[in-house]
Amino acid sequence: MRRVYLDHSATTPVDREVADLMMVYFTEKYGNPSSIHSFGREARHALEEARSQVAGLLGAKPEEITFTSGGTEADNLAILGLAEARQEKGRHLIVSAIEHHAVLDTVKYLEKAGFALTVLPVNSAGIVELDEVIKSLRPDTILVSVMHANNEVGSIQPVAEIGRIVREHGAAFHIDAVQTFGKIPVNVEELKADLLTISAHKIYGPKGVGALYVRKGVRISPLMHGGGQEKKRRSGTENTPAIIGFGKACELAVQRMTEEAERVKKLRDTLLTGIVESIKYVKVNGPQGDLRLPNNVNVSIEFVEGESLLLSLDMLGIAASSGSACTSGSLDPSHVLLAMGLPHEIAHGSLRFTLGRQNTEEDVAYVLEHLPKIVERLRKISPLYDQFNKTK
Amino acid sequence: MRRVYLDHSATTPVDREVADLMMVYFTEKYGNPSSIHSFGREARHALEEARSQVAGLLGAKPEEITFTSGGTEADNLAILGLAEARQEKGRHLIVSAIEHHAVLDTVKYLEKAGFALTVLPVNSAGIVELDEVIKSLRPDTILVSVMHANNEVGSIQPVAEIGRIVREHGAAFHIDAVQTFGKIPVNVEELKADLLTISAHKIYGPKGVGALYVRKGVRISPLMHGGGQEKKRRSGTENTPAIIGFGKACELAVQRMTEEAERVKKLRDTLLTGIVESIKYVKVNGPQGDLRLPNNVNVSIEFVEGESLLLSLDMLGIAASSGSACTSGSLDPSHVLLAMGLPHEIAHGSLRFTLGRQNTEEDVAYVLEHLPKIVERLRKISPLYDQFNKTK
Amino acid sequence: MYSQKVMEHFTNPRNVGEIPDADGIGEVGNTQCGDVMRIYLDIENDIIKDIKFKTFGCGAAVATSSMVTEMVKGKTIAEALEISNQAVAEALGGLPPQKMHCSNLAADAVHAAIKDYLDKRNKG
Amino acid sequence: MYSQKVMEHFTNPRNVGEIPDADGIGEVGNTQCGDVMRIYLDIENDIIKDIKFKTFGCGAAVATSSMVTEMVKGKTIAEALEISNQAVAEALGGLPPQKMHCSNLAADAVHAAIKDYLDKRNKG
Ligand SMILES: Cc1ncc(COP(=O)(O)O)c(C=O)c1O
Ligand SMILES: Cc1ncc(COP(=O)(O)O)c(C=O)c1O
Repeated sequence: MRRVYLDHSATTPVDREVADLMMVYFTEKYGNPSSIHSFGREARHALEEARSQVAGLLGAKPEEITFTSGGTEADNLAILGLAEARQEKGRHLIVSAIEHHAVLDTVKYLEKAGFALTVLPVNSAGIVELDEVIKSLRPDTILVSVMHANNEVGSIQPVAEIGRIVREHGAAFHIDAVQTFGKIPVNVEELKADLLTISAHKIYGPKGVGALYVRKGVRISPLMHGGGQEKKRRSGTENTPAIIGFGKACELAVQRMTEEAERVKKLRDTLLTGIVESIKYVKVNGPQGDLRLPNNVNVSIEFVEGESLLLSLDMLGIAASSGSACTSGSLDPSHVLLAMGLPHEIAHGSLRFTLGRQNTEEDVAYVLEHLPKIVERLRKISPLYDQFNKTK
Repeated sequence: MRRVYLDHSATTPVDREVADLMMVYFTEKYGNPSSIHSFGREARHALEEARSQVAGLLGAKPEEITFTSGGTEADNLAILGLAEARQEKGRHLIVSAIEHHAVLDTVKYLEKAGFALTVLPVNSAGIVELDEVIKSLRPDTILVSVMHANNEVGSIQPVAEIGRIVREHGAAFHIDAVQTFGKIPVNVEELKADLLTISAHKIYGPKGVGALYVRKGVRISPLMHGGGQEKKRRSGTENTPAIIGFGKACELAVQRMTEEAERVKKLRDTLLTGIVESIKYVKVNGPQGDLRLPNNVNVSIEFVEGESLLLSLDMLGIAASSGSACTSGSLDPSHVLLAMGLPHEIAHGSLRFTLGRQNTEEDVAYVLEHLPKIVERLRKISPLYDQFNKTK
Repeated sequence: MYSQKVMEHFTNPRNVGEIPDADGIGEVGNTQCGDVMRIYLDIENDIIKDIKFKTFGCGAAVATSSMVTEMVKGKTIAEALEISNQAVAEALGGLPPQKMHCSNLAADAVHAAIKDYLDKRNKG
Repeated sequence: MYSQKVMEHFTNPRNVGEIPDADGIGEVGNTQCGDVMRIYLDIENDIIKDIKFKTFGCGAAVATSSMVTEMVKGKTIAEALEISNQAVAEALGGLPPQKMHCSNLAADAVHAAIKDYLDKRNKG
């Protein structure tokens, strides 16, 4: 059966070049980079090269990069670490309503521990508005965290402008750039970031490694205690093969970025237009044009539920995702779609396709061939569609 | 140049079979195990198989295994997680003086946060004595953490006996088994563990993955917040390739354990005897015989300093390690050797060789050929040796 | 995630549709939690002669709906009232734990339809 | 970790040994922190005619000891007093940051030996 992977915002395959490089550090140059012998030194050398590589691509200095076990840990380190280090200065935090759970659940944890929290609303396109940021700032605000682009609807946030406002106010600014790095330019100076999260497995690097940029002079407390690796910011034997693979993946991603963005944008537009033209009662979620990630398609297909769409697509070998509650086991559908003002039943019918390097026009055509039939079948068994047809 | 790696307690090469398996999950079965499509399901399936594998080898149930980014994170999760969950019941912690920094620095962090801490002394062989444990227990003791075997001197602790005492008292018992798992039997029932840490890169698995066993019914708070993976105990996209590699590495390690222990024990004894017989003024650190890890040699070579020994060995391609302060950048030599009662200058001259799968008799012969010459050279330039010769 | 039997019922659901002038109609769930099941019954002499369903919801919701229609068709209403959500899940070879609460409501929908039938009869 | 120059001095240290009846002896460091350096001076007309050292310590400790002996040999004691630990580290092409504190004491040892010489002369 044909298999079409359209879930690149969930995770990506590791690039063959990256995997081959990692192999060397698994089986040959396997030393612990903290060891002083030659096995250790060759690992250390490659590790620091990777750090420089990542730093360079972000417009940062190598010593501003702390490697972590992924985007989730980097988000946690940024927020818990800064909150612990600055709690004497203030205990007010600001985040957007559409942050990833790695940010949202972390600030909620702090809220339970006694911090004050403001959650910024978004407009119907899934974008934070600047005056909301301005309104929310308080004298005791120590941290503002807004993602660069949303993982579900691909909405790109005005982080550079927010960064300017936050810096002027004197709070720290954290950006979760997991979904943008390697897809659109990410530069810590331009974005006025104090802290910035990236993750390897979203850019054809390995799972289990990410990085937190920490602006020189910004102090954070560590999450984990131990050997004092990563300048005491992140203890634990360094995951050299993964970090080196991450460095390579970053290099490749940025190299191919412009061309690849153009290419997938075309596929995205074909897919989106195709869906809207072939299926009635479809709502496009998220912004249009340049405010949207080049690889993201998110639609709500009315009167059908997301998981049943996914299962039907999966039976044809098509991998997509949904903000549907049913895929997560909670009762509520995507907090992102609800924050954008979608009613529950429409949020439940959301479908996300995220394109990537290996996707072709044939892949898109395959989806467009089958999706309308699936929707037709599911609507036939839907009591909501019935009701709609009777009352319209 | 010949290269002889004798630092297997620092890290190990990834077994070829393990690396090949991981490769499949990097480039082909790369789905996110939380996704419901076929790419996700095949990853989930393999991940849960690895969990069963690891659990089985520890005598645990699959749902008692939480995968982490390594031994350090598992130690932190055990201690911080239990302390947070049980702080209402009591705030007294007990650890041994020779724990790894991942344990020691974590309890010291908690001590600063207001917990009470008792650090158990060890005897001159580096072993915790039971009556010290009994004496230290208090009504408000919530956690006792003692490692299974020490990473520097290889001393195996009476954890089963300690476990019995701790359980009777009603506190939780954490065992850091990073250095024993795969080398000697580790069974959570026999050891009476409530929490137990293991790490993959010490047993020919990949860096960046470890596991915490959490006995059914024991509650711990998570370190990281987010997607709620690993039954909410450890958020973050699961590192499937590494976890699957870990499962395979565990399987291989336990399969080969008895035979390999016999083999390296012989090499160890040849090396240890050879050093003691060819070099004067050498002190063996740690216990002899069955109370010592089969692959560990640790000696203090008087009148010379550890790092200069390591550098000299390294120039001949021999990779070893030392508890010398100079290799860590702190002023104090190994906290383990000091806890065993060694004077500073002798602690500074410690040298650790840890044997592994690829080592041969030729490797040992190579060390025994060169080490005495190195020691002679360094003693010639040592003012301490001068002084000793003049005063003896 | 789902058993083969669940997937089979999801792919080829039995008894989809409506019954015009049904003797009993039951609806459970709501759009908030993402599952709505509607059951139509045709009852003669307290025996379920025909049953149809329409469901908006996830794979489990569709499969349990389909399954329950097979289980109760031809049964007396007394027998049908004894069939629990749990029994439907078991007949499908089990459901993932997170699906047991929100999506396993098909038996409830049948019970609601029977109640509707009884209410109407009592009134009428 | 170490520059080639450090490794070269560590491997082939210059001027290792003692000077019997030295004019000045200086010792710095202690076994607690793992570095002990002893410098022996042979001084004629305030010029360092000969210098020897013995060092217990890490690579940096040995290399800086060796380096400093090369740097001060033939110099006047005034000139030798102007050589700092920093200058020794620079002459070696730099040292890792954590080595700058505890292991980079060779110039101090020379200064101590000169002081010893001056003390003895003043007393004598
Ligand atoms: C926006 C965003 N932040 C954080 C994360 C978490 O990163 P990781 O999967 O590396 O833990 C993800 C992806 O899961 C994400 O999309
Ligand atoms: C006894 C012990 N505990 C914990 C650790 C930390 O494990 P990891 O390197 O996987 O973080 C190590 C090794 O570094 C160890 O030897």
